[in-house]
Amino acid sequence: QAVKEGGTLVIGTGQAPRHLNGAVQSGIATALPSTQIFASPLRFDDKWNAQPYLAETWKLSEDGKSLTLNLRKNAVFHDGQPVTSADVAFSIMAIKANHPFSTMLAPVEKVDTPDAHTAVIRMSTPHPAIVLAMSPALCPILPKHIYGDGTDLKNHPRNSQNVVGSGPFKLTEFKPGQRIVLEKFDKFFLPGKPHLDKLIMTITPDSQTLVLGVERGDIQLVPYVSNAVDLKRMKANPNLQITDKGYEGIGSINWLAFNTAKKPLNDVNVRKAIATAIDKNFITKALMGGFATPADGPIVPSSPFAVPDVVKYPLDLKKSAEMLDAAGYKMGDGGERFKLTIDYLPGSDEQQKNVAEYLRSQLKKVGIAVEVRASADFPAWAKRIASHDFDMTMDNVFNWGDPVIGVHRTYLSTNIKPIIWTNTQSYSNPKVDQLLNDAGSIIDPVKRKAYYAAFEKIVTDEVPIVYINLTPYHTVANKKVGNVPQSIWGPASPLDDVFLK
Amino acid sequence: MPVAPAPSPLVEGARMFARNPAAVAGLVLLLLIVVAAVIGPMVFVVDPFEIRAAPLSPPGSADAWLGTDYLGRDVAISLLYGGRATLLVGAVAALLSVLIGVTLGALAGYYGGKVDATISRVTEFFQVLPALLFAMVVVTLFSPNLLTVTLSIGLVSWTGTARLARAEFMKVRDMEFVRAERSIGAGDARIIWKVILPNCVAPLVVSATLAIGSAILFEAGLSFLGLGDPNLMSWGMMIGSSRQYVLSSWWAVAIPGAAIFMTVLAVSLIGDGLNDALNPKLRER
Amino acid sequence: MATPTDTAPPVLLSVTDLKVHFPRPRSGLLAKPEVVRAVDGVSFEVRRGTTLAVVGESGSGKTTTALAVMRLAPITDGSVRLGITDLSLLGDEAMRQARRRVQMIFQDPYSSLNPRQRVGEAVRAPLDLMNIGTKAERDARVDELFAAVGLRPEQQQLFPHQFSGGQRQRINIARALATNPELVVCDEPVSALDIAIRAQILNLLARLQRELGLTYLFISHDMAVVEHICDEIAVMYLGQIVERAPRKTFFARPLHPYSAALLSAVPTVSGGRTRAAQRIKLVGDPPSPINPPTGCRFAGRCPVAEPQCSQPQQLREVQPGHWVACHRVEVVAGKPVGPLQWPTAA
Amino acid sequence: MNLLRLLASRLGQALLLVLAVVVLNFALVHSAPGDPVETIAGASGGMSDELKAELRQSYGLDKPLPVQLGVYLSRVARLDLGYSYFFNLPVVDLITERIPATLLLVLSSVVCAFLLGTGIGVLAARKPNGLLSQTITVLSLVGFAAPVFWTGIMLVILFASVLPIFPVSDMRSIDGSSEGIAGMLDVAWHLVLPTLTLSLVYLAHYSRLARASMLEVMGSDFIRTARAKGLADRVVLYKHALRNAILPVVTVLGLQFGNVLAGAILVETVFNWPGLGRLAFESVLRRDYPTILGVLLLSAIVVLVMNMLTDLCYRLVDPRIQKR
Amino acid sequence: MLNPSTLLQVDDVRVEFNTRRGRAMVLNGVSFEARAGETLCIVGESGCGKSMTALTVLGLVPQPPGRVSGGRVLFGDEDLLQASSERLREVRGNRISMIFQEPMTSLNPVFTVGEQIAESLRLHAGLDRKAAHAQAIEMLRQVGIPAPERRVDEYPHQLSGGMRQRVMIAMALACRPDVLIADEPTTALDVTVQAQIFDLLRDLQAERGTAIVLITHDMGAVAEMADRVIVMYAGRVIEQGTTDEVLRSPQHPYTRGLIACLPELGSSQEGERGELAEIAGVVPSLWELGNGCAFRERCPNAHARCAEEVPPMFDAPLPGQAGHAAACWLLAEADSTAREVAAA
Ligand SMILES: Nc1ncnc2c1ncn2[C@@H]1O[C@H](COP(=O)(O)OP(=O)(O)OP(=O)(O)O)[C@@H](O)[C@H]1O
Ligand SMILES: Nc1ncnc2c1ncn2[C@@H]1O[C@H](COP(=O)(O)OP(=O)(O)OP(=O)(O)O)[C@@H](O)[C@H]1O
Ligand SMILES: [Mg+2]
Ligand SMILES: [Mg+2]
Repeated sequence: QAVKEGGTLVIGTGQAPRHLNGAVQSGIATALPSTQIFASPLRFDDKWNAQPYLAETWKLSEDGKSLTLNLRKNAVFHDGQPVTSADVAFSIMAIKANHPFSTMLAPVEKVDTPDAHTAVIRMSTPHPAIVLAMSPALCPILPKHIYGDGTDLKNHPRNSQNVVGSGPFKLTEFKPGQRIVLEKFDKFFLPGKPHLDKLIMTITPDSQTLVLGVERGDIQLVPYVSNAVDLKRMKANPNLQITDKGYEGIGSINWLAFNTAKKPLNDVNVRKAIATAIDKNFITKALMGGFATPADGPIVPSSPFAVPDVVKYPLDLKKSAEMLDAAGYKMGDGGERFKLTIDYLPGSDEQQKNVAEYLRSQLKKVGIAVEVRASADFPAWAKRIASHDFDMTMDNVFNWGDPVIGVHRTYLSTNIKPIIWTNTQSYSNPKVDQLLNDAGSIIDPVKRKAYYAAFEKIVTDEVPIVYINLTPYHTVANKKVGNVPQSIWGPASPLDDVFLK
Repeated sequence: MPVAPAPSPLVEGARMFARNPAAVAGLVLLLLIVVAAVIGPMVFVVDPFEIRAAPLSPPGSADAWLGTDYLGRDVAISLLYGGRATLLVGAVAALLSVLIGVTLGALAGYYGGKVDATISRVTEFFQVLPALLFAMVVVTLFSPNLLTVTLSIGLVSWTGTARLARAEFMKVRDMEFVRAERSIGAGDARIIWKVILPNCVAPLVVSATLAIGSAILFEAGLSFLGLGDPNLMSWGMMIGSSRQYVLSSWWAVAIPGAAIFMTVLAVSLIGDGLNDALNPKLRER
Repeated sequence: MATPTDTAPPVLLSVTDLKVHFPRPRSGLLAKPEVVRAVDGVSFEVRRGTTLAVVGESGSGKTTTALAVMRLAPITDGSVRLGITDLSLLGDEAMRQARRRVQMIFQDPYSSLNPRQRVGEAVRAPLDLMNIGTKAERDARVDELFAAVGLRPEQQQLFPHQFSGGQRQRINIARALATNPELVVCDEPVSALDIAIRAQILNLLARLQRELGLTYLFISHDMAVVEHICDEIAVMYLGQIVERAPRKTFFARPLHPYSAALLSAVPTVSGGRTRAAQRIKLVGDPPSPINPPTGCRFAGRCPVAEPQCSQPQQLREVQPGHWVACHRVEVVAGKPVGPLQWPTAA
Repeated sequence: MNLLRLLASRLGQALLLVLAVVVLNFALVHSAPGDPVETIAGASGGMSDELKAELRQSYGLDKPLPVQLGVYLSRVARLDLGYSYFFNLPVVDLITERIPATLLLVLSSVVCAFLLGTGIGVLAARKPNGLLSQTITVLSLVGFAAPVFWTGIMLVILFASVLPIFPVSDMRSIDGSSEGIAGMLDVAWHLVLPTLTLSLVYLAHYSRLARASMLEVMGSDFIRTARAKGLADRVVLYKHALRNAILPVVTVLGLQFGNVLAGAILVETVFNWPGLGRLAFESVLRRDYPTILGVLLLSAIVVLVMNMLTDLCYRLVDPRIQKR
Repeated sequence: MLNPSTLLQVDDVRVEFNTRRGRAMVLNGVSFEARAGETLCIVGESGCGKSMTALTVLGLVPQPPGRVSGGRVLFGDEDLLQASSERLREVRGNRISMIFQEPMTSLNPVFTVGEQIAESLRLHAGLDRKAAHAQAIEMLRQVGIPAPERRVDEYPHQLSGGMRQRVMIAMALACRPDVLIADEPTTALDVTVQAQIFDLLRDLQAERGTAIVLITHDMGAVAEMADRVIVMYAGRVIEQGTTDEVLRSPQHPYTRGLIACLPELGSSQEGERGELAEIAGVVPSLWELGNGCAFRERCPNAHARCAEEVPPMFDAPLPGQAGHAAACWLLAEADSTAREVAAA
């Protein structure tokens, strides 16, 4: 199909980015615009293969402790300054210092710049995730002459105003919480790209508005749609195309986490009994309209490290009840064994609240009285979880490509911290710590996979977390949109290939 | 001259009220709603949050005659249970706002001068704050539950009543029978509560009735924004949570909305009726 | 009777240099405060068993004087003595006790009764509030009062709106008499009533005074009514008394120009057009009590004003019991002569 | 001269009120459980303790409360409302950017409601027992009883799918970079439904009030005087009665401005209108304290200004007021 | 009976009010005439229908609940009750104008007094804005308001009660009406101001020959102002005649009682103070008038016939009092005896 040049693509999103600098801010809200504005050393195709981007070639040393990037000579920032290895070095060290994913570049010690177009990343230990960490969403290259002025990078005024990168689009307008307008950067280093003249990201917290906008054709592309009702509706629309490709990278799992430090959830048999009482099929089919698929392990199936051989808990209420009896929690008066609370991340009802409520009615069947504790807003929830003041909580956590970045944090006993999205389950198993640390310090993917297989077996057996389902993220696009992003990072990667028919 | 049996003003008012078909209709409607909200949950002892049928079944389905919402919760059952919370919050918040309003208004109107100036400033202050926004802040800051929601509604909506009470008290305060009462040695408390208040009761009752309507709307607004008590089914919450799916299930929004509408309408009709019935000017006709 | 002789009854109420000033709410933070001098230095005495009438134009401070006597308006300065008690000095509780000795009848029969209170209750309330007698005694007293003012006992159960204006005024009177007061302050008790009813109430008041030995401070702007009922009269103008005299003396020959003008302005059935043609013509309206002139307050409208009238005028006794605040009143051969003579044909 | 002095004193009072609003809100926000740093930490996917402490320090949240208040007040006095925790942009900028949208919505609704409401009310008062009058009584009850957000949603349903002639979201077309007349028309087009929704409530209110007030005025002595002069009914109605009848409506208008602003939050949420209400709502959810405080402060100021304006209007309509 | 100078003749006018309590007969056949240059006074107790009579003449009875159910109001030879509303408006404020009781509330608070006077001048005299304004100043001067050039632009609240009533008079007289109806124009005012207003009315009448219908309940005012009087009771005229006739030799027991119960000025000079005469009882409710004389319950001389039939007007049995008549059955006997005497 012939690529057509020009046109304005309107992207609808429900999440408002704080600012546009992905080097200091994680999350898909920022990644979406940030990856358009900033280029990164590498990018990925839809099969986890690294591709040249700012770096024409790259090389990971045999010992896995250094990565050499050979940069393009023709790359310039939006303000006309050339992109040099100094910028790369500055950016990588800035990300190490400021990005919330502390494990991502933890082993990086320094970045050598033998010449203007060569950057060598030096690490203390072999770091398997280093190549993936060069992705657009994780490693935006910032112009040192702008961001290196000594101002605290997290609060840098240029994070939201007059943002300068070297990506395919440059910023023309950023109305916080409303819209972001990007224009084609005509000196973009990849010849002939991007195809679009203009990108508009319109931010509307109301999903109904997005749906309407897409249906009317005002909006041509909506990423990260997970709501079954909306998906069903849009799927039926002949003018729209819908795909679930492009979300392998972030690898989002919707799960039920236990506070294993608290009675009775410190008893693995209780946790197993609860897992046995949950009907994942009902959740994915009935609650999520069949768009979601059940999740069984800590690593998403689309990841190269996923293994199918994990401990599973098929629904069996009778068995569950027997397990609880065996664990010493006999049915008391009024058919109640004990009480638990469940929290959930506010904001995405279908994935979180509904499941929590389902669990309440489901667990009642085996004699567990569950109180759903709602949090008015994210901070309220975050506070409860971070301070480990919960029994169970629904949560939604991303793999972020490599397990080192997104998986380890949840299970390492060294990561039991008063911070959300750490090991707030207080799960502690020296064996697991060992396995993860080993897997995180070697490069060989085959060996790593073996370590992870063992790890997965253990954690699914000890159930600090019941994996419920994979978040059914979809990209909805108008049929007029060509080359809907399908790489592992999906929409959180440069849209320089996208065009309008 | 034969002496007519003394009809108390209350009886007279009731008679006037009964003669107003719209008001009576409102009363009947409200009674029906209240009875449904009180008795309903006693008859159908279920969990309103429970998923009972396929999500998004339209009204008239076999399992759920008012349909189900996006989760498969029965709209009819939610409606029954939701009425409780909505009416409760409405009534208590209105009571609270009337209590605050009447007390402050009475003191300001009766004492005048510095007391009045101070209370008027406070009233003005609360008037200047956008009520809903302020309530939103209070509710989020102190976690949304029945108590905070009710308190915050009461706290932000008393100013109207206070102004009314103040004006009425000022009017009545200068009437000669109040002076007469003082001339026979009555104290301030007696004059305020036993003499003036009964004479301002008509407009205050009307305003209290309307306050219930406003409080219900207010609660609905907060719930709609997701700031109601999430563990309590209420009409506003039904609307708020189903809003995302309104294009696929209009009934899950339209029906609770209609319930709110009917309730507030009933309350306003009653308020209107009371206004006519308690207004001596109209009664003479 | 009105001349102070040894046989004259003792003074019951004595008001000395009474002032009642109302601060007006400031129109803004920066505006200077204004004061309404509603009553500005008023002195008079009422003897036991007699009636002192206070007349004057609307806004001249009659009601305020009455209220001050009742301690219902704040007394800025001066004293109000009832017998030997100085009411202006009493504390709250003592005042409550003293209230049984002074009672008031209000002007508007429609607004002076609590519409939500049965009239029997209204009459009983003073007894209840001041803890007078036992319950049975109170009931009996209410019955007695109803009979005294010419109402039937079963009417106690009715609400005020079921009565006519005259009947309501009777109820007001009954309430005022409940505690057996010595002094009854009547603030225009008949001006809201129709002529036919007015006579009933005036007769009732006169009868009660005769029978109970009441003392009245009777406020009115109707000269004919005043002449009918009073023993002494005081004429107020803009917060001050301009003339005070026994009834007969005053109506025979008012001395102050304002009194004369006031009297001449009253239309009478017998006087008809002739009287109208002879009246003293005044121009203009009374000035505001907010910033009254320093001198004679009537000077602005007085037909016989002269430059000296801008000096403050003292109320002086020009003949026994006859006081007037006009320097132009002269005493000729022991007889006072006012600057304005009216009626020309006495 | 009198007017000037009055204005000055009103201004003084208003300043005091604003100060009170600032202090109360500040105290309220800071007495609540929950920490903005937690939010930022959460939104950025977790954060170490040191980072949080650093952040607290950089926002001055580590200082004692009175110091924070003092700092805040002195900054407010310099029109500096601090930085939004969430967007990390000056709150003043965030707010000023949203003001026009909200003012547009609120003013257009109030003006519509006021003009239409009084118009209808007056028509109804001409025949207090006529059909129109009865209809208005009913309609005003309906308008009062229908939750504003519900009306909005119903309109969205209607105009989104059944009758797609008006846009149901946002203030401008998404790709509409159109300027000038076309841009204004675009905005006007988007304004229709939100205005309709918001004004319905107040329309109900004002028409009812206007009708009642008109009926009352029509029974007053001076109307009889005007009639006795031989004036035509039209003149009596529109010249003599209306000017007097409009006074209570104007009073209520001024008093209710806070409510209108609150109503705007709901309507802005329903119609995704990029105004202050939405900003407020989102800031509340994000615990973006500086922004919340800023919006509250600004709303208070807007309400005060509107009160003063209505007061001024009142003065224009009612000559008696000048005396006080 | 029709006098050549008669301007306005009210003939057997009936007004009823339909209220929840039932039908109230507010006016039960009221007749009188107003003559050029003459003052007619209407007296009676509160609620007897004085104001309603005035409003009926101008077609201003509030409808509903009121209804004019019969009679004629002849202005010239035109029946105003039958006239179109356009015609009525031409007459109102122009040929017949009216002053109301409450000067405080009868002026529109939001317009300057000048505007309120000028308005009728523009309407009826066809003056333009400037001329009307000038004429308004002139009118204010004529009613004795000092500094009319300044006052003309003031608002009612800036004027005292007396001044407002003067403005009302200026407004009413602006178009030089043939008939001026003044409904208790001075009850709200002080006597000294009342005297000024009466003087003003008299002067203006003398100057213009206007017919004045003065409604009052003050007998003194009647004596001072009226040429002729009608006395009303419960919606009916019960006595009429010249002022002298009615005041000196009242024929109806009610009129007699009314005059007797007045405290009169000068009583102090006449020795001991006596009791005032009283009229017992109260005015009957207009809803329960029934048949018969409305005054019978309070009448000292009532007899059987009074309860059965409404008495018509009988001429007073006094020599030389042709127009003097009263509605009392007592007069019927006198009437018949007189006729018998005459016949004999
Ligand atoms: N509470 C008050 N505050 C301020 N001014 C007052 C107050 N009470 C009375 N006044 C003023 O004091 C003056 C005297 O009033 P007062 O009522 O005593 O007059 P009055 O002679 O009784 O008049 P009227 O004949 O109309 O009853 C008036 O100008 C009045 O406006
Ligand atoms: N709107 C109305 N509804 C019912 N009855 C009315 C209405 N208006 C007047 N009336 C009755 O009509 C009767 C005559 O009233 P009108 O005003 O003519 O009395 P009036 O003689 O002028 O009395 P006043 O001396 O008090 O002015 C009264 O008894 C009154 O009750
Ligand atoms: Mg008085
Ligand atoms: Mg009248």
